[in-house]
Amino acid sequence: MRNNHSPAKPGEYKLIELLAVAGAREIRDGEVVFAGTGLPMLAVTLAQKTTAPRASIIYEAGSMDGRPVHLPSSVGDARCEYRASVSSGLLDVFSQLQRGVVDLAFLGGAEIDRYGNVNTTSIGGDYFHPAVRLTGSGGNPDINSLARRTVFIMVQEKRRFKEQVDYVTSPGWRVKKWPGGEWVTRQEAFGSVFRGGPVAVITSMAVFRFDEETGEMYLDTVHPGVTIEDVKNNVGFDLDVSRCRGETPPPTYHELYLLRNVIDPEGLFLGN
Amino acid sequence: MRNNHSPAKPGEYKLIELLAVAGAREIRDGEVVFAGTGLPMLAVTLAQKTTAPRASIIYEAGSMDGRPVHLPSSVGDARCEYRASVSSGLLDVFSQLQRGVVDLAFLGGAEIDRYGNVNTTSIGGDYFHPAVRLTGSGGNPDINSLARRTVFIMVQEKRRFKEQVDYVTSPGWRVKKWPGGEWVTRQEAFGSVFRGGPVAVITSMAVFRFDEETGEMYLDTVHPGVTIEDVKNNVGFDLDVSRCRGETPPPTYHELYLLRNVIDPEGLFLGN
Amino acid sequence: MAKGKRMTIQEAVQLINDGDMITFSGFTIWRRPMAIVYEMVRQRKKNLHLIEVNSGTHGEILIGAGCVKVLETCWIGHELYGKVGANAARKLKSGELIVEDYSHVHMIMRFAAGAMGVPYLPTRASLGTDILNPEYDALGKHGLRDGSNPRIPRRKFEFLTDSFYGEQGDIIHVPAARPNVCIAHVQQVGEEGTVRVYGQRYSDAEAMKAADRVIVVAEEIVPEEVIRQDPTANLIPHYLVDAIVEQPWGAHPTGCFGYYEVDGMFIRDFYNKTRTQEGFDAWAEEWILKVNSFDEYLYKIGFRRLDMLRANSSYKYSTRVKRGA
Amino acid sequence: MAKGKRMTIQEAVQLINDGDMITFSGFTIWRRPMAIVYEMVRQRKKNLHLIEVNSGTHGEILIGAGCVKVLETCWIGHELYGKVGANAARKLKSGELIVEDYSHVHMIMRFAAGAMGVPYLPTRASLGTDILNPEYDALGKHGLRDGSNPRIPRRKFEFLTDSFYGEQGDIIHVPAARPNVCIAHVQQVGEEGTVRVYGQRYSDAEAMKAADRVIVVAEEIVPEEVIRQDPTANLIPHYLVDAIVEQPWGAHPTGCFGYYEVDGMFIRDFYNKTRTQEGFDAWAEEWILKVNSFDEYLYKIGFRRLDMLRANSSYKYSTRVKRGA
Repeated sequence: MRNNHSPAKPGEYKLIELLAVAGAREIRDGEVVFAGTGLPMLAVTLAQKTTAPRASIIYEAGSMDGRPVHLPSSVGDARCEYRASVSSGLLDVFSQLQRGVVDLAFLGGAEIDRYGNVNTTSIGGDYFHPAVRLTGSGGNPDINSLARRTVFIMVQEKRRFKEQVDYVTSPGWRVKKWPGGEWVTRQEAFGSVFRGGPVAVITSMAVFRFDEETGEMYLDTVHPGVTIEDVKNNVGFDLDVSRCRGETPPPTYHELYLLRNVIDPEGLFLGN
Repeated sequence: MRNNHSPAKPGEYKLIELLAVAGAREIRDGEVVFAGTGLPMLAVTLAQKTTAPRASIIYEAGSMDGRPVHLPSSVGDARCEYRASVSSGLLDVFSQLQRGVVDLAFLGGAEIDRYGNVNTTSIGGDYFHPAVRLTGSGGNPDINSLARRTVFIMVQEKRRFKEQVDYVTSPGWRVKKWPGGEWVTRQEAFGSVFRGGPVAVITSMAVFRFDEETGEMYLDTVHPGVTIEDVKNNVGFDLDVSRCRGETPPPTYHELYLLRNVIDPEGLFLGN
Repeated sequence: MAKGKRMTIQEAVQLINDGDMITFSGFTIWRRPMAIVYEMVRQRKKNLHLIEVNSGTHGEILIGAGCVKVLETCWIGHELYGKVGANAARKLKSGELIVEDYSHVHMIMRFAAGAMGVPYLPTRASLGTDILNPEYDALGKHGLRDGSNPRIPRRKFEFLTDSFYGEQGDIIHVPAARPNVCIAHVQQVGEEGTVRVYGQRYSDAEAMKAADRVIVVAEEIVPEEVIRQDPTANLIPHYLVDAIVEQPWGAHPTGCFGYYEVDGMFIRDFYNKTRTQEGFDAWAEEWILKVNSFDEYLYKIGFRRLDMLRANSSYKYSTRVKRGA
Repeated sequence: MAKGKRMTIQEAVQLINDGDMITFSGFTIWRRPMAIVYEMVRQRKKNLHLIEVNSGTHGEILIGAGCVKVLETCWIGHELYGKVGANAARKLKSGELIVEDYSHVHMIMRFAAGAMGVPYLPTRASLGTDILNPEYDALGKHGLRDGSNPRIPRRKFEFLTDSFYGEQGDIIHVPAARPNVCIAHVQQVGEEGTVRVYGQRYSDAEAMKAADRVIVVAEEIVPEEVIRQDPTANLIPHYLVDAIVEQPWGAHPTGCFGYYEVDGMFIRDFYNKTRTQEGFDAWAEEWILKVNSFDEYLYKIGFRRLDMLRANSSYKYSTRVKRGA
């Protein structure tokens, strides 16, 4: 299994393993990646051990290009700093982000709309009296604003893929320009400092991308065993499926070996 | 000599020793002092070994409350950091200064006017084609702007004590408010963040202070052996001498012992 | 020298006044001053205004206990061990808590502005988000931006454009954070107050420097002459520190680089039990109010569990604690 | 990994283009990248725009050699060993050099802005001084603020007021420093480029982070795996560094914490001999142009003198060098 680069078959891998592999494939060698806890760590570490050995990872608590031997449970974890190039603090890493050092970011979200606007703040009711209050933004909008490309990793549910999210925590390709609130393109909102934006959404069912002209989400690949119809049924807006390229490539045996035996042998995120 | 606290007689001390002692007496125990190279170091170190053991010193290159065993030759010197509380860099110490941490500053100058405006930039000609170009501001105006009290230490010469300095490098009690250039009080220029300003000028002949109402310089004490007339002859503007309190107290034998044998035994600033 | 700074947890908490604006060391569930937080609940602090880059278990405890009126932050939760701040959510919905949302960059820049002694800093982060929506200015909605409290800025944001480089697009000014008190848990403090932090320093320097008063709880108080042997490794000079307290394990259940691991089981238990006010009250009764001191709390946690959390001296984290599923 | 970063001094200097905006590590006469500076003179760089918090002996050499068109800084001199920057003064008066004066805080905030990726930062420093006098905007006077050079801001300052806290008094915005290249001399760099600085770090972090390209000369190139054993002691991550060069004594005659002392005699001699252009030319002929490499320069200085400058390993400075009168 260790050196077998052929694709695994359905049933031989878990969903989370497929997602980690899909995430890893977004990373180009030598890139600086800003990532949060969980799946992004699996994705980046896997990429470093396969196709992107020279990718560096920044964690928002202050570590740069750590080389953990035990998977961190949080970006604040001491494990992040193991053999890091530098370990400092938030002001350092977020200043680097704002300076333009970061190529790619991995982020999560509770809700997303067709333009890639993401909500991690509150759902239902009104903002001051929400039905569900979430954690708040964290670094999600900052990282997504200031990196060159962002990949969101999310659970696929109809209630999460909405025509309009209840609160725009993190900006997509069409946003409101405050304080006026008029809708503008992301390029207009960011002006000269526009660097890019969401390029992919990797979910439990599929991989989505965004039209370069309109900024609208479209279906790129469906995960093995999932149909286009399944996906449409789990999206709350009219989804462009015309460009679907087929199946999301499954993990190889080698990738599964690395994930299970090298990267997360404790089953911290992969489970047992 | 070591424990003899009686005053030394003229001829038993050098001018620079008198200045160091006069400087030391401006420091109150527990204060945070921002000081540059040379005489200020002598003054602060002497104060720490006599009346202000809990005074802390910040050097602008980044060291905080160092306890040098060998006198530094510059604020960038490794000696500054010996047994420091923290050693970091410019952004840290200047941010602390701006935040309001610094009680007292010691600074120098090439020219000064009656309101305590100081020039260390250029003399004669016009600004773009000066007769004499000096080092530029360094941290002088920043430290003087943002500390609660500033003491200037200077050479006394008529050409240096001018009605108006050729270039205001460091702000006194009446300044120009830019970009308009109208003369205002220091209090007006700094508004809510006004913290104080120059409180004393210690020169080779005398100690000067500033009227709290008008901000004008007046003669406080003359050094032993110097007459009021001598001072007036070396000041280029009409000087208020009516409040002169008499002689600058000379060093004690104990202070001289400390300066010569403990603080600067190499004669770095005291000479041999 | 400066012996007066050393005090007990009880004395240190007496330096905190009802109504104070408070910030903390640490990050989410790492290096939070829990010993002080528990004592704040025991001393029944009221109407606190928490301002933090991000919050975590410590914030949830103070909020659940009714000590907090305002929370300004970008995040509250327990990382892997509890996905939202359930006490904050409950009290927001009930109207007992005002939550002001900023983004992570906004908050770190607010603290940097406070530490630098300027009223604001500029940033480009989080344009196009509802964080900037003027309708969602919580302190403004509650009439708290009238200038009567000098620590609450009159606006949530200001929008400008660049005139230096001709850059298009808005610049956001975020107001300085100016807390009364920073409560920090660190690994070491010298007898005079010099602070040393090991591992990631999060936003500790900015938090301590932005605050008017600084209370430092350390795993160890060490000789000042020893901590000064390597001043480049120190974070905060002694003259910025007002009170020092020695309390080993004082950040439990949050983690402390080089000393101990996050106690994930403890935090998950807190999260599961305190999603209702009744649940919180029972939990607080058991773990705070019925426990007279932090030492008693540690005794209740027990040696076996604490020792399992203890960090390996090379790795700087525990290699013995059970993580994962 | 990243082996391509390692190069010779000659190769590193080829990364610097005529007309580039350049900044440096260090402070006045400490930890300046002298080996690179000498080679820049040998390669006859032209029309450089130096932007530094403060300048020193290195700046005087580049200016004396006619490499520099613009100097933006708060200070130039040699500390105890030469009280002004005589080459800068001479070329300012002759009109060959444009000097733009800012204060120390202005300059460090300009670099902080560059490092933080914002076009400006606010400050309150140096109100009421001629530094703010619009008549004394040197780049403006020379027609260089027309926006044609994207690295030169369109204004020297901007004046604003605070709308958050109702603070009276002007706030000054200073424009970000955005150099093409930072040339740094440090004690250690890892094989991949991770930078470690010992002792005071001056404005090194801001200088390196504000620049688009970073050239690092180190006393020692060390194994990346060793430098990563204590990442909290490191200053700059490898991915920000473009070129690394190993050159022991490479900061001579400036000082290098833990390695060697300032060579005050050498600097005083430079100052005394280079107050005229003829004097400078003769000095440069002797110490730069007739010397083919930095190793040859060290040989010319001689072992005895260098060894006297060598730092005591505990004190971090030389206890054998003769200082004082």
